[in-house]
Amino acid sequence: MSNFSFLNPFGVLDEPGTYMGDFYSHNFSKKAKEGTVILNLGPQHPSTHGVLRVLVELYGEYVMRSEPVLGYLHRSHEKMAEHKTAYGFLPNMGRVDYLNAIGWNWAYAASCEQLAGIQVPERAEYLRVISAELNRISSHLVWWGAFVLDLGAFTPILYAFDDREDLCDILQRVTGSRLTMNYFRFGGVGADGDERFFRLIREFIPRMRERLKMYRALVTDNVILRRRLEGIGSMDADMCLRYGATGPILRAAGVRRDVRKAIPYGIYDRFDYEIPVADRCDNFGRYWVRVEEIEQSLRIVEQAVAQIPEGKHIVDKAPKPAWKIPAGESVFSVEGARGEISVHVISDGGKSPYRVKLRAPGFSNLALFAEAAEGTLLADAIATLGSLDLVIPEIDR
Amino acid sequence: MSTPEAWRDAFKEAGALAVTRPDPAKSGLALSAHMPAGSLVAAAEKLKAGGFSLLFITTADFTEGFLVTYVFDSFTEHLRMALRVLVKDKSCPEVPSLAHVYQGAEWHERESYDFYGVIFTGNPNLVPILLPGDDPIPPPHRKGPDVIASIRKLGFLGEAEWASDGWELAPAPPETKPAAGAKPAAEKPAAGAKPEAKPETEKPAAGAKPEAKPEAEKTAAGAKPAEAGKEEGK
Amino acid sequence: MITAIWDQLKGLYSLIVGMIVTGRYFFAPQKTVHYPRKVVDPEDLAAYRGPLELTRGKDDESRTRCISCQMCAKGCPGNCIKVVKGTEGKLPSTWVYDFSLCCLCGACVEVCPASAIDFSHRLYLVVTSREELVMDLLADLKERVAANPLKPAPDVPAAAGQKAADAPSAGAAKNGEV
Amino acid sequence: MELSNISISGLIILVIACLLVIALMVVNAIVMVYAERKGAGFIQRRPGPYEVGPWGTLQPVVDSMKLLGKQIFVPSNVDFFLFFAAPVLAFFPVLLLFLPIPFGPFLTALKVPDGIVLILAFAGFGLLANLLAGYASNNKYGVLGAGRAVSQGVAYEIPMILALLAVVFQTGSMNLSEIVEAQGRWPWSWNILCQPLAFFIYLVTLVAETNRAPFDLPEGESELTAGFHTEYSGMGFALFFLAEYANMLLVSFVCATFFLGGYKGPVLDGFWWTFIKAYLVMMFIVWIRWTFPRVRFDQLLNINWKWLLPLSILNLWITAVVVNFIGK
Repeated sequence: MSNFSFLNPFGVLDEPGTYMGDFYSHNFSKKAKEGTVILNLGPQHPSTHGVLRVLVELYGEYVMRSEPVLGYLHRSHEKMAEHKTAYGFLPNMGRVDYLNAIGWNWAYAASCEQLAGIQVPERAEYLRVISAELNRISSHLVWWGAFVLDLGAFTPILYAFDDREDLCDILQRVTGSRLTMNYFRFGGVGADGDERFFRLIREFIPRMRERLKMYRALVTDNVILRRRLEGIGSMDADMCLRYGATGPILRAAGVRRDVRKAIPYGIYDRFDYEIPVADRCDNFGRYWVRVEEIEQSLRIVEQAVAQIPEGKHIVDKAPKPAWKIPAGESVFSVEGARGEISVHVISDGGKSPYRVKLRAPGFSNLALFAEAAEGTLLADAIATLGSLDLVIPEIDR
Repeated sequence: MSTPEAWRDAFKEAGALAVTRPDPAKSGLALSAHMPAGSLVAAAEKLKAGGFSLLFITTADFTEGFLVTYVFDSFTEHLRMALRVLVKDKSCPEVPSLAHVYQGAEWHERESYDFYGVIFTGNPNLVPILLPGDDPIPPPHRKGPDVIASIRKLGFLGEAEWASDGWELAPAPPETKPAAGAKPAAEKPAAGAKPEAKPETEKPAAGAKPEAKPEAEKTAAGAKPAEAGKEEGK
Repeated sequence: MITAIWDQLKGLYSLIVGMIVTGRYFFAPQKTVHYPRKVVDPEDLAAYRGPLELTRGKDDESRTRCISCQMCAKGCPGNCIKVVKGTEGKLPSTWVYDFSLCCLCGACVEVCPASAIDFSHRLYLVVTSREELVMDLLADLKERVAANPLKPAPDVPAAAGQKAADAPSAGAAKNGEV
Repeated sequence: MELSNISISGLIILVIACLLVIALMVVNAIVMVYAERKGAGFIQRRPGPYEVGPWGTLQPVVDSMKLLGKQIFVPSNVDFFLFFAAPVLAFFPVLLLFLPIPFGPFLTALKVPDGIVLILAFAGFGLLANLLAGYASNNKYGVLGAGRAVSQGVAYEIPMILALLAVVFQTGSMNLSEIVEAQGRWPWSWNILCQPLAFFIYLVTLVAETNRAPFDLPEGESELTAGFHTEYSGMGFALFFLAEYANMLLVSFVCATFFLGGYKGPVLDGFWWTFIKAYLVMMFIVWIRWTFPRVRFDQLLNINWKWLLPLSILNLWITAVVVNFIGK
């Protein structure tokens, strides 16, 4: 036995090399029934977004049992946090989930601000809301294209990226990068939006609304897509509660829960927008909720751009790179594109934070895939996987 | 059942060691209850009945032991609460698993098992989730002997509303800690001494980690392998 | 039975609507920026974060403003800046920047008291080996100043100096905000 | 020319015809690959292949060079003979199917009284090739793809036959040349107007028969990575690719001869009309491919058994009644 005996308490791990396949497929096949096929979906598989591997036990085309295998993209952001300064960990936040970088920026920066009691100036709050909502729209667009690509339509992802290019150009003007944005600072934001930034946004909103009509005509009302999504992959409210699934999955199960309204942070309470909720509990419900959210985010950005005051974009004596988080503990939740992003910072007042726990919504959302995909067809299991809007770097951290 | 006071009494019945009220403005937690390992599952079932969902499990390494924090929140109205379990015995840390109450807990527990080696008895599939399963490495997130902090010194748990005698995480006596939030003076010399001390202990431990068996045995508890943590300090 | 047929017909109609949409886009203008033939318009690149560059001195163009205070080297999460203090006054003798480690976070640009560093807008940087990413910014500054000196006019934007032939490394004056 | 009393000159014509058809298939594959990638590009608002040759025209040629040059990788413990037989079996039978098609008034390689029976008989071969490819490549995805290919191919054969049968009923003869002769010069006298339902059913089945677009389940990328030809690289994959485009060309020619008036055109008859109509049908298939998501497998079979089959039988019955009473 390897000398790390305490790592193998129940003797679950057999000696490597005494079985076919690798450790996880062997561990998974122990409970396999007769006449079933163990299939590896991924990690190199066109429809797992990034490097997700799902072990699937097939009986013919029906998925009897499945188990996602994670860790192929584990970079250990939480361990890096214990070796970097609080300020130095901010760029990591853009890399944890590159589709919704601003959401993660907000969660970490606000968690440290909440602990240190730093107030953010008005203009910065508006810039935060604008960039977060634009980032949410771009994340939903990538999900929308990739999800319909999973179902076999090759063109819509190009139209979605067509719009997302405009969003990346807009966000690049303030954050400097298009994907892994490092925009937030403790006490405000990194750069102020200039006249061209706001003009581009004002031009983008009506154009996007026109495009949403086109998306509805091309995909949402398409009968093949409706048949592929309606009534498949049912996840009701109780299942979401048992697994801790949040975001569009929870809202598609009929629970009106959005962190922006449940735990009001920033200045979200100044804008009027609804939370799209559908109690369909199936793939189409999740699809509909996300497409509606794009519309609601457009409304928020519209109002924010109209009401933004003049002023500083960062507080005067903003913390410098060598800033230390005061001792204490803080949990802060943000409504990311995929669900509730929470950052739990424990600090001993030293140069680096003592422990940073990143709660990724995808991690809990993926956990309920095994139960939702039981007994469905392989094609439906792939559709359910796509409807969870998974971003693997966020799950593996 | 949705006010912190109601939940405080509920946890008291479930056999809590202590119930502390961290300052919500700074910590975002309305209530945190310290449970002995035995009564954790009972409290979780009570929370599930009250419509709470388990958001995540944070495990942190302190001198007193592993502090496993379960953070709950209700989906209907917001009340974020934490259940904390202190695991003192670091050689074989045992905590009962919540996988049968909240299926979502299974993955969070496997992650803590990966990073800290905390064994969750009753978890249906306790194999590494984020780290490679076939060549297990000693838990990477455990703190080295010189950087580890003490919960009682940090005092981030907030003042205890109600504490039974069995609870030993009460904040340390004030004279070694001038103010609750301020960084205790005792910490400074340790931090000052840290840069020089660590490189020597770091290098041999990291270098010898995989091959030498006895070496790994000795530092298994506190080893901080190099590959996970980047060489720190200028 | 009738409703089943009616559903099928509605379904077919939705298919036809989908076809019309893609048909219309068949004739719509293309959106691709065809790199060798078309270039991203520099106006959009004003905030683009390329590799670092030293800003031009106020009076003498080729003298950097850097006072080698090491603030940027300390603040950089990726440890990609090495500044060695020179002999004459506070000027650095060597300013080595490793672009392969840089995560473009902007901590150095914001923390520099002398605003000596800024992001270049070099979008079309191509290197063939990792060593080429380790840049000596002092030499780069001299070469850029030699390429298009701004001479006495301190802050006139150097739009005219745009070199179309090779990578349009913007020699323009530092953009607005720090 | 008649098959029964074959003579030396007849044999020579047949050999030349076969060579011409092989040339046609290869050139068509090159043209169709280019047309499909350009079409997809324009639909998705991007230029499509552009760099190789003027406007990217040499791109398919260079692609086939690459495929020729690629190493043929054979996975472990594979059924060697079947693994290599499958691509050959997929490509060559399609060659035979082009002979009875009347390209021009005199340009028919093999004047066979019942041309349609020959075509439909050999159409099943591609199906067999897919099955062998999936079965022999020792890959779970391949087996799943093969299973789907068989049930889809078999299912969509029947409505296809019934739809074509309706046209045969109407014109009274199985010989393709007579079918084209029976249609007039102008579009309103083509079969598409007197047999719209048969045309619609045939259109759906031809998309399904060649495993294209909404029905491309045997090689559904997002589920089965590449279905039956997962393990093929280099020439194996190239042959499957050629076979797919040859099948597409074949069914488009059959659609042109049956429903769009073959070589009869408004101005003057000739083989160019057949090609124009065939390529219009193919561009329509390409257009469908880049618009619709993929149908799930059981829905695919439901569409066929519950909707296409009854419709085609109904259409056949109506045609029979009409032809019987009006008496063609």
